[in-house]
Formats: sequence, structure tokens, C-alpha cells
Amino acid sequence: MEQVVVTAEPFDPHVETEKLHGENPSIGAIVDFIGWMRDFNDGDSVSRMTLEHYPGMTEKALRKIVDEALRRWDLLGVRVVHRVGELKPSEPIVLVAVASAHRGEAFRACEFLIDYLKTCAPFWKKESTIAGERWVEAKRSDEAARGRWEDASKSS
Amino acid sequence: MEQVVVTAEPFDPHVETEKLHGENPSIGAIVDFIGWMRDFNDGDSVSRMTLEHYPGMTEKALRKIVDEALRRWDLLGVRVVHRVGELKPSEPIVLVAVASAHRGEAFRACEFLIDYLKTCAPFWKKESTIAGERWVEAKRSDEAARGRWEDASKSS
Amino acid sequence: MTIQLHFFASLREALGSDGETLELERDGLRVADVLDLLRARGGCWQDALGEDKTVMAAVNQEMCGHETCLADGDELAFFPPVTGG
Amino acid sequence: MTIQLHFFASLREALGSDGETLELERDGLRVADVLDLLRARGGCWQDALGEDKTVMAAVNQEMCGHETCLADGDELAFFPPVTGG
Repeated sequence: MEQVVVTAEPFDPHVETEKLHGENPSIGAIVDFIGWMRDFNDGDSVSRMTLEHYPGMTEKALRKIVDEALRRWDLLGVRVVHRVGELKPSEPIVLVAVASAHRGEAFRACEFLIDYLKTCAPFWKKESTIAGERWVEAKRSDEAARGRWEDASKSS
Repeated sequence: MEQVVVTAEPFDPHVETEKLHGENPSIGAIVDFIGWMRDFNDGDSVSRMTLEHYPGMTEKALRKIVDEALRRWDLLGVRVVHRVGELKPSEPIVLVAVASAHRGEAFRACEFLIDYLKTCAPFWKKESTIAGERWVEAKRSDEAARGRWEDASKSS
Repeated sequence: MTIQLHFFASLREALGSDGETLELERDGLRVADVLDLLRARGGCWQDALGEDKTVMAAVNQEMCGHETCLADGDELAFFPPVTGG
Repeated sequence: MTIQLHFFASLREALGSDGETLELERDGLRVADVLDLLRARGGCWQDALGEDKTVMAAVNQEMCGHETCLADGDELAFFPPVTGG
């Protein structure tokens, strides 16, 4: 199964998680992160969003992050799916699903993956508000979230 | 929506998460933990499991844990579903789904909920192996996982 | 006073009972006193509730320590450490 | 040497271009040197790539610092901080 998918089509996070579990009876835990498009950001209502990416590099960057997670933790599977193109509120933007025998590894790896994705994978969001279109600014808190993983070698 | 469900019927974790998201367009992040029945435990293959609970107290204990999570973090919704009765390998045992505007809260609350559920909610597992039936022993690591949340007041 | 007793899981099986109504002559007993009374029955009671076993207790569906005092009409449950999730 | 340039997101819009093929007379240039060359065009180039802006770079689809050296045929991308997820 392809671990990394970048798609311009809407996707169903549940179908993706189902694929990860398959009927693999040694999987004891799955932790999923699903990021949804919100109808409100920075004080304005948002009616539409366009997600731009860097074809080729984006997939490579995601695969590199997944490989790092597989190196750090004992996992039974990883799936990362990210939308690009035009999105409407309440559509899923990203799914990060991690399977493991025990839950600690899956929690750590899932949060690691989304923290790195947010700061190292080339995606850019543009929002449509009543005042027009605007590019979303990078958040300092995302940089800080990623920083937590840099000193730590293998977290428990 | 009922936040806590204890059910003798198989459940679909994805339908439950879908209910949590609803079409609430202010939800930016959902973190799900799904615990699955494994076909192997403590060196033996397991063909069937029976989950016993304490009707009344179990639901109360789960609601108390959920209330504590809502007090500690800024959340947009919580759903906890737990199977009881007879289970087969690859069936979901438990779902803990947490919705929030930003991801940090959802990750913390989801792990808090499952760590407390594992040590404070009255459920007991009995496994059927080729050698017969046996009650699952409580794990010291679960007690340690819960302990992490006791000193910490509101974790960031 | 009267206490409603419940036993769960491996303890229920070891005792061959899921509970009983217990009539007590004295008031103001603690959970530990009830445990002593039950152990005094000997046999499977003494074994399953032995000091070497971890026996959890809940009074009126709230987990509690063995020093908790009981009142007339209380629901008292004994069970092994929980293993859900 | 020849470098394939790509611009993304707000940078692409500000420059009115998603990329170009750049012929360079000297070899051994760094990412920072190419940035200087582009800024020297003035106008929107100077503004969008100004020292006050955070301009991220990737060489051959790997994020890198501005001191990275370039080789003939390299793919060089400039873009603002990423905002996916």
C-alpha cells in the first residue's frame, strides 16, 4: 500500500484508515489525526480554500518524514493523505494514520508526523474570505511544535 | 450526542468519528484512538475475547474521565465507545475521538482519556486460547502511563 | 446495616458468586472489615481475597480505598485490576 | 551553467511567474548568489525577495539553506514558509 498520497480529489479519512488496518490482526492500536477545513480563521469567515503544492517534492518530503517515523518507532503501518486544489469548509485536508502493536508508539509517531508535515512539506493555503483572497501565514507555534522532536532522540 | 457508549454490539469507529465531526465547521482537528482486538497476546494466539463490565459504574467512570478532559483542555467534542461481550480478532474494542480547534489539545486529551480508561474504568478481558480461557493481567505500563497525568496540571 | 455486594471477573469466578446481600450486626464498618469478614469464611473466600491479591473496591460505583466507611444500603463491589481499552 | 527556477504560492503571484530557465555565466554559485541576481532586477523582484522576507529554498526538491552550492542542471525553487496540514 502506498504510504503517501497527495490528491486533488476529496477523500474519506475513514476509508483510508480502514485500508491501513486491513484485516491485519496484529494491529492493536491506530491513532489518526484528521485536519479539517474550518469555516473561520484569524477572525474572518472563510468560504473556500486553495491548496498549492510542489509536485514531486511534496511527495518526496512526505516519504522522508514517514521513513524517519518508521526509524524512530516500532510501527505496523503509516498512511498520510493530503488534499490539494480547491476545498470547501468541513472537507478533510489531511489524514495521518499510524498503526502499532501498542498505543504509545502510535501516539508519538502520529504527532511527530503532523508536526513535521506542517513545517517541512511544501503545501501553501490560500483562503477566500468576504474581503478577498489571502495566503495563510505560517504559525510560529508550528515551528515550536516541530522543535520538540529535534533534541529528543527516540521518545518513549 | 451521548459522549459515552458501552455496547455489546460491534461498532464502526468511522461512523462514530463522523458523528463527532458532524458538519461542525469550527472543528479543525480530530484525534482518534482505536484499540483493536489482536489475534495474539503474551505469546499465544487468541481466538476470542470476552469483555466484562460493571453496568452503571462503567458508564459513570467513563463520564467522569470525559468531564476531567473537558475541564483540562479546550475541546469541541469527545466520544468514547467501548465494546463489551464476545469479540473476535480484528474487531474494534474501543474508540476515543476528540475534536478541537487546534491539534495540540486533541492529542493531549485523547491520550489522557485512553490512559485513564485503561486504569480506572471497570472492564475486564478474558481471552480464549488453544490452552483454554484466561483473564488478562493488568499491565504495570498502563499504571505508569496514567501516572504521567497526575502531577501535571493542564499540560500544554 | 445491609450492604449489597458485587463481585466481578476472575473474583466472581473464583467465588462462584456475582454478589449477595450482606446483613451486618455492627454499624460504621469499613471496606477492610467486610473483606476480613468474607475471608473468615475460609476456602475459596480466603484464597481469592487473600492479602497477597490486589482486590479493588468501589462503594456506590466509585472506586475507593479499603479504609472507606460504609453506610446502610451501600453498594460495595470487589474486583481485580481493570483491563479494558 | 543552467538552473531551472521554480516559484510557488505568494512568491509566484508577486513575481507573476512560476519559474524560468536561468543561464549563468559563472559556475559554483550558491543559492544566495542567485537570489542576489534576481533582486538586482528591481521592481517586484526586489520587493518579493527582499532581505526582510523569509524566502525558503529547495535544491533538487530538498529543502536547503541559502549557502548551498549549485551545479549545472539543478532545479532551484523559492517559496514562502509552508502552511499545509
